[in-house]
Amino acid sequence: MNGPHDLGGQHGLGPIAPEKDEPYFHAEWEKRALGITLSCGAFGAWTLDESRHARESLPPPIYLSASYYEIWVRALETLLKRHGFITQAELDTGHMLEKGREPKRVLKAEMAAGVLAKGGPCDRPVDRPPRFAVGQTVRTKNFNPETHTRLPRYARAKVGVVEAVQGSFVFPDDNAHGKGENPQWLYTVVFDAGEVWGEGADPTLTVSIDAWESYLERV
Amino acid sequence: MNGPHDLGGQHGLGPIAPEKDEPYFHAEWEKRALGITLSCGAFGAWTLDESRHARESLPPPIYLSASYYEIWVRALETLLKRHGFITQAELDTGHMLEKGREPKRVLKAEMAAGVLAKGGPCDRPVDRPPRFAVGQTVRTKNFNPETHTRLPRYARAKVGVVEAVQGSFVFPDDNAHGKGENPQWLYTVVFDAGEVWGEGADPTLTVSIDAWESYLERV
Amino acid sequence: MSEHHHGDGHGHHHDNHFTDMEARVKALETVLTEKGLIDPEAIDAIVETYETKVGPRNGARVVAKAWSDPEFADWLKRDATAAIASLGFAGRQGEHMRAVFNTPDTHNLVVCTLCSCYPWAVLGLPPVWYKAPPYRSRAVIDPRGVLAEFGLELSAEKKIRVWDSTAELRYLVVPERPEGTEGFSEDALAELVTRDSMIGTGLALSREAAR
Amino acid sequence: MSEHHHGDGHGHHHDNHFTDMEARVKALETVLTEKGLIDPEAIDAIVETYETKVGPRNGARVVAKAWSDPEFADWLKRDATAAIASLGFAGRQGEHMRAVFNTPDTHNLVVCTLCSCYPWAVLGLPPVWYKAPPYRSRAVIDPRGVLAEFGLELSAEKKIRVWDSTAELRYLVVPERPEGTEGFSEDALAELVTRDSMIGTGLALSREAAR
Repeated sequence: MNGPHDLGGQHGLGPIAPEKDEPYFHAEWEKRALGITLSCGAFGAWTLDESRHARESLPPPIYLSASYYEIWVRALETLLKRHGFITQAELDTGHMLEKGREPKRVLKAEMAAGVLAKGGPCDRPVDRPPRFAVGQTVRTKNFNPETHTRLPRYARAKVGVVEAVQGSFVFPDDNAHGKGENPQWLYTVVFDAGEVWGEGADPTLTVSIDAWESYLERV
Repeated sequence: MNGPHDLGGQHGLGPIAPEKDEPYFHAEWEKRALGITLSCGAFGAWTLDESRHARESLPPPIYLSASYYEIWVRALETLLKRHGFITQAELDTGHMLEKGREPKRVLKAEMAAGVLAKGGPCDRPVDRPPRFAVGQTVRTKNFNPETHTRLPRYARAKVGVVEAVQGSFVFPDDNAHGKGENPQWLYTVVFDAGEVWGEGADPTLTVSIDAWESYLERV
Repeated sequence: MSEHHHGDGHGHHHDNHFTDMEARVKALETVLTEKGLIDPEAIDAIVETYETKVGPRNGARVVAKAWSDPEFADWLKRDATAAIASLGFAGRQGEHMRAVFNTPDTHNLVVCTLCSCYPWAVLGLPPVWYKAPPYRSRAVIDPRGVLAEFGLELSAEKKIRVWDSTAELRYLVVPERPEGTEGFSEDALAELVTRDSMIGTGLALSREAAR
Repeated sequence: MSEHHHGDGHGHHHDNHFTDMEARVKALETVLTEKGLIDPEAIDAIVETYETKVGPRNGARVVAKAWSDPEFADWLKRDATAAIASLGFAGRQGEHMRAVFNTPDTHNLVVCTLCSCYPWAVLGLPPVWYKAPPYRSRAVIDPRGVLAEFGLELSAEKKIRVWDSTAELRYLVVPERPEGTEGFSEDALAELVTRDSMIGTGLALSREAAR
């Protein structure tokens, strides 16, 4: 989707303002937000791609003014409601009102270290060879789906070069919407800034994205 | 600039929700906002292009959540301060604290009808012929300036057809920044939706923009 | 905080915000008045102009005349600014007019994706939705979805032409003349011409609907 | 309301907002706990992991070893996931690692324009600015302007390569080894490796700066 998250090349968003000796958390609730988000992810009820889509689907003024932990919390509420674990009435009252769905797994303290250490690899074998080779010139596709995609708007319909074939991975555009993992080959594609940004681009700059095979076409 | 105003093709902004029998104004302050904005425009201290740039330069979360009259008011405050007519301290206290700059013209009640009826034409003669002709295929340029432009992001680096030569007009990309009117020929350029939006575009749709000559290049 | 859509600028969840804006605009007007930079009566005059004189009835007169008078329609097609001015409609946000005509093949729709350009001289002040992000974002990519929100379903074969007002040209859609209106006076025809039909988010009223 | 930048999520103007979020998260945690869906002690364990165990010192060990051991550097270049795992660093947001090496010719910079992808396993939790709109919007179009905000001015001839983390690969920048560090132990070298130098918004510390 062309949502508020697709920020590459946008102007007017203010200074970066890095904070000296920044702490990991700026408030206690941020710690809880991290832990709750990871705990609920362990239910196995939704994919990382679905949760990314829930975040980018927040109203743009909220997405663009919220801290990332707030984005997480708001999107998590959406996911928990969508999948039947909680209701809005429960959030409003701050207490359980009904039983709700049972998850496959509840993350207990003794499991936490193991789950974090394991992570969630998303490389998957595919039974066809890569369509593109290192060094090949390709064009990214032009499309503007309302659904989830990982091809940023600035990198659509642009000509670049395949720099690496990175393996085959779950395809987020499908997986975010419950259409299966449908793995594809993934390529690092590098663009000259002039191709991406046109007149006035930094001549010393190249930008790469990691692009699934179906994002690319032969030139 | 690639600001929050450049909305063509963005998703996730909600329903349009047209209001039945919508009044011209939803609050008294909107009436004052209209009249104050037009009155201050009559100072002749800034151009329409500069005021558009002041609006699109508002912080994106504010731009995307404010009503248009609020956008006007916030941008007007910026313009009045930038041009020395008022200070932030005056806005904070709600009263005059110092003299400030004198405008060329103050709009009096008896002048209002005449000024509104006259408007502000911005066609200007140029001493060279149009570079492009009706029916000619052109490509819009790719550029991403931080400054004002009227070439929307969705219509950059796209191939279209010149449908009309509309005359020669003040060039907003310069005029917004005090660089002069530098008029150019203006063309209506029409694009197939497939060119603009790619896969999944409505096959019955064409979209046109009005493009200044320097936005266009021969194909 | 509600997840309610925030792009429209009206509705109950904005009440507090409207109070803030009331104070903000009051402060601005006071400062400017104390400095002699604005004339509050000029503001009244401006508001009165757009509340009572300049509105979509102007555009409806233009359309009704174009329906009734082929020479005027031809003039409107060739030089809309002059043709419209001949009816007494001109001025701010109508300095450079273009009229685009719906046909059995093609439906026209006008938007300003970059700001809020609108033909004030013939349509008056734009409605909130015209200036708000949802319409501006979607009209150029999903006009059928937009029209559906206005209750307008075009046939799948109908071509749609969207005009993005990126320059100082202001577009007026001339809707198709409803069937069965032969012999209608210009006044009667003008009654069929809605504001939305001149933006392209509607059609002219049928002779039945107008009654 | 202030025109202050709103994208960072910290600072005094957010105090009220932080109070709202405190209540919101408390409600969420209470509901989930009452339902038995979360274990508050698991949350404590997760927080403790990222406050004390998984942070940029992990990445610094990787870089220091790559500087010291050409075979490890070569392995890191070929198969970063395995090379990094050999040092005991793996897991969430580090499942698929790539290491990119700064050279005299080229400076690397990592961003995630679409969300907040970051190599947790080697750098820990990302700083606020990495996840916020200003950095995400500008890194790909104006990296020199971004670096200037971090106090880093690269020569005009230096090539800049920006890696936008659009997939599940997580990038670790291996900065250039500072001059005059021959014979430094891995521990001493690791002290020179800052978090920002592994994102690309900084360089490794000079031997003088580190003292």
